[in-house]
Amino acid sequence: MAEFSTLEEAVAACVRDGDALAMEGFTHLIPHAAAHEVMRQGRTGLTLIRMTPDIIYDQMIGMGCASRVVFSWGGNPGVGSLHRLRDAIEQSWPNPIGVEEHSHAAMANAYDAGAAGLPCAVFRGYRGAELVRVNPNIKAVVCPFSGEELAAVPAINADVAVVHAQKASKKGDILFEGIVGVQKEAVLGAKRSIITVEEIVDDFADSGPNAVILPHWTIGHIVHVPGGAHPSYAHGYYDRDNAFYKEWDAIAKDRDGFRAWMEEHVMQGSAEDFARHRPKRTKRKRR
Amino acid sequence: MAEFSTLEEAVAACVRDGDALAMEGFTHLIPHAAAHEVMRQGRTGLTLIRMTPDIIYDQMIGMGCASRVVFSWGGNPGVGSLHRLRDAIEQSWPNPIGVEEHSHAAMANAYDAGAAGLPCAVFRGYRGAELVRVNPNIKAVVCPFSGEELAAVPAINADVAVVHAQKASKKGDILFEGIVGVQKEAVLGAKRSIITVEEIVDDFADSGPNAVILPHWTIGHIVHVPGGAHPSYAHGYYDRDNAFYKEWDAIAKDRDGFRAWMEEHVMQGSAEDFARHRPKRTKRKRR
Amino acid sequence: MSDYTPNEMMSVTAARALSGNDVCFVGIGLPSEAANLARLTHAPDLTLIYESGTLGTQPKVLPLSIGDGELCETALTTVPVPEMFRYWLQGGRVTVGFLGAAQLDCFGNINTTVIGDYDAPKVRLPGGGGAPEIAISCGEIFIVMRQSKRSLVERLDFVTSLGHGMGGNDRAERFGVTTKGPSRLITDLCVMEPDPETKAFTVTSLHPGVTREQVIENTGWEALFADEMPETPAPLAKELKALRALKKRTEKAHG
Amino acid sequence: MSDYTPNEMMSVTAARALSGNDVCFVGIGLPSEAANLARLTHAPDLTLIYESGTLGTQPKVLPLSIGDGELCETALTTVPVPEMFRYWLQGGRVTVGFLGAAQLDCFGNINTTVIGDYDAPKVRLPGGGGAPEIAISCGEIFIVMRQSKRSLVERLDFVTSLGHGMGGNDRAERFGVTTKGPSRLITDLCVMEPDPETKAFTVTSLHPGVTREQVIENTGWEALFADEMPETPAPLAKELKALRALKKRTEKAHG
Repeated sequence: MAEFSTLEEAVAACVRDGDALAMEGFTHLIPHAAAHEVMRQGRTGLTLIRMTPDIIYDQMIGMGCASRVVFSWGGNPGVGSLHRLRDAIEQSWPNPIGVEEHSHAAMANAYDAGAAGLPCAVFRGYRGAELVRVNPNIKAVVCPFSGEELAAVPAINADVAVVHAQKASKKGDILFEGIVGVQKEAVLGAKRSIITVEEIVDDFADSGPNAVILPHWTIGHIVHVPGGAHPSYAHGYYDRDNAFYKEWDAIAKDRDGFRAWMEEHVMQGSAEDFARHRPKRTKRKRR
Repeated sequence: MAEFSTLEEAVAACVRDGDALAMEGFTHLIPHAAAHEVMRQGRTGLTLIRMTPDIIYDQMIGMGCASRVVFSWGGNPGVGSLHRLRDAIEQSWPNPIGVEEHSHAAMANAYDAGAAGLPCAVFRGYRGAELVRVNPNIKAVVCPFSGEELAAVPAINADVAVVHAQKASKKGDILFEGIVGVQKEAVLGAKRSIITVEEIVDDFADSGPNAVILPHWTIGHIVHVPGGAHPSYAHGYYDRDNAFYKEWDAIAKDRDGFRAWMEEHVMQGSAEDFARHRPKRTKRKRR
Repeated sequence: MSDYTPNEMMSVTAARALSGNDVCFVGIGLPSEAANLARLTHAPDLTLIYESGTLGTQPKVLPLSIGDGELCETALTTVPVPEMFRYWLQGGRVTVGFLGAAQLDCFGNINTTVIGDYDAPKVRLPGGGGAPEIAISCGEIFIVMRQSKRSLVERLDFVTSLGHGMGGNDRAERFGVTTKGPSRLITDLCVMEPDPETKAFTVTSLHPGVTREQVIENTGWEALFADEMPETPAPLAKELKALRALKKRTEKAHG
Repeated sequence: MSDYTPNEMMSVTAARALSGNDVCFVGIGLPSEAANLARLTHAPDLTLIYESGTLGTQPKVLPLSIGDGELCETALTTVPVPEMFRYWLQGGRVTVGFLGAAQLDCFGNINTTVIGDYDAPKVRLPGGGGAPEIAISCGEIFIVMRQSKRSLVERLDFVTSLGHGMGGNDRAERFGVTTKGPSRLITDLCVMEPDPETKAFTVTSLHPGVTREQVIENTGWEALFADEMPETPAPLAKELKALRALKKRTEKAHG
């Protein structure tokens, strides 16, 4: 059942050393504020699950939170490398890191299977792709009707899912809008969940009947963190900070520069710092 | 690619004797006007696929259109039997009819698999259920990770899907709202499709970013038939005619009464007859 | 307050079985009546789900069908039917499945498919609908139905959905189903619960004025009775008032 | 009109490969630039799909990421990512997949995963993302990339996504993949198409001013040339104008 709390409380209650953690948001609604809090609380040994590790996991990996990463595309979109991810894989800095690598289709299906309570996802994929050779979590099943061999991967059921959403109702229901990614699936498939939101409203009366909503009884902790997705974005509230994504390339390039930046901007920071990334006047583009 | 046409043209172009036909709409948005036209054109030997045969297939079966029915719940909701379906199965009137019976979960998953281009659907179902004994299209696959045995059914890929929707844009995109059932899946999984709609609009500018929309390039024929779901309903346009559903019990009870009613109301009718079931003033309850 | 019918007694008793923390997957008819009565009386926070995709619905009148517009208009949100069965039912998020039955056996196995032989049925019933997976995926199952020798039978003509199978741990052992299964049967005469060992339905309370003999006469298997046999608490005036108002609104709405 | 760069030549040529009837699954970077240029010039009805779930999107500026808000705001509709990969890509609804590559071999197999050994890579590249299934599920695949001996290689370090496998009918015979696969490679020097028999990429047109020797020098496999060798039509003024305006708007938008 949904519980409203501070970000410190939510992370302390939900995220434990060694957990499998899925912090999702497909480019949109990435829960950066929550990730900062996980780093400030010094969690280690985490299995970090995310289709696109992006800056959020680049930071966590560089700060030594992760012992393993499960992903399907590990670049800085439109910019280049995730230097901290590369440094961990190529040079084991700051610690060696295990890799479980999939395709997007496999991870999207695996999240779907996790939400659906299935042990595995079955799809047409990986034909002629070499990941099959290096990832033992890619297997096959045969369709009992057509005889076609299909790919199978285990469902994703994280210990904790952390996502950012536009709205929580006072009852604790959550509304997502725009590029909704795999957030709903990540939350439904996880044992525990933290949702940071842009605002808390009375109800969702102005949304359509088929809006993407998670009922309060499927949610763990809810935290009000305006701007909490920055440098990602919240559709209807603020845009993606593409300039920062470009700047990140230089910030993350060398180890010392990265650590200094993190110390100043993250380790000494708080959830409230994110509010400044959100313009005072909410934009309400619908489409 | 979407083509606007009359209902006569659309049915003549798409529905052939012996086709597998999926006329979907889960209680809501059942394409009754289109079914009337199929009966007027005298199609026979059809495999009728629908989770809930409802009045629409009770009529078509009683008029001798069907040689087979694929379904998961064959009653008149809240009222009782579908007398024409029963008469066909129990007494072979007006002709013998083959039955492929599933659970709702199986059919919903099978439509999903059809839309997803998979040969079969895999789910946790049918445990201890006797349909497994009588339906050869229920098989099993084993999860290669957990060893769990899961149920498998063939994907549904109809020759023709026929559904009713609230809106088409002038470009031929289709918008569904409210109880959206399996219509999107039925259309995406079918070779051909006919969509009847309540209205044709310039665009869907007032809908949210995640509205249930089928793009024009996934659609076959579009026909403007106001009221075309009656006695089912179109959310935002008119309510379900529950009184008629109750009356249907008496109409369909005996063969002669049924045939007389059908002759008068369907065989001598036209698509335009449905407009009277739709109130002039559109109601726009959103939720 | 003795001015109530056996059907009202059944609905009120069934409603009381639900709590505000429950997430209930509701079948049409008696289950829908009981679940909505619970929501309108002691359990306003009860979450109701109908298989049409409506989550957290709060209808003002009882729906005639599983997909009346009223269900969608009063729901928190409405999801596609494949999602309903995959993420919500199969996903294990439903605490109570509320089912009716045409035929029921003493282990809570249900038939709503055929009377007679499947391939040449005497009576073709509507079929399973959502029941085969409701029966295995919900935390537990409540069954509500009128009692007679024709409905509570020694042997089903067809097993539409699994209860406790052949009894004991058959449900888990033979079918690998780990949910609790049928845990309560509420009829117009009594309440039955499965014996902890054998899983055979055992009468655990008799409705006011109902005798053991009446139950025996209206049970197709050999009726079992618990050692202690309390009387089922009679409906309260406010429960009857809410139930009757609900039914009146419903009749008016459906013409 | 010779006042254009090799990159502009590449983008315009890639754009021209798309028609208004195409449904194109667009990768970020060069494919996105080419696909949007097509939409802004000769193919206004071209349908663009990005894997973030945005269907029929019409961005005014090029997205930096695959999920910029601009893509959603200008889309016909936006679906969840599992639906995108299941109903839209795997469902076989995409006519053209537009991919880039770090390494490409002569049969159109692509590596975007690692340089060196997978377990101890010299360079860890971003990985496959959507490519392994784009490569097999789209009607055909266009590849756009700058040409060099380091990118067009004799042998891939890792096969991220399938092209024509070992050539010939290997794609269908060994992997059961019935879609057409890579049908066009557009570089800054030329256009290549697979030989109908061997499926090895063969130069079918040279960009204006480019020599065979330049192509040979910048190809890691033994370059093949078709019997007829037309010159790739040069960009039109209106194409260059649209491309430059698009890139200018984009730079301004992304700071």
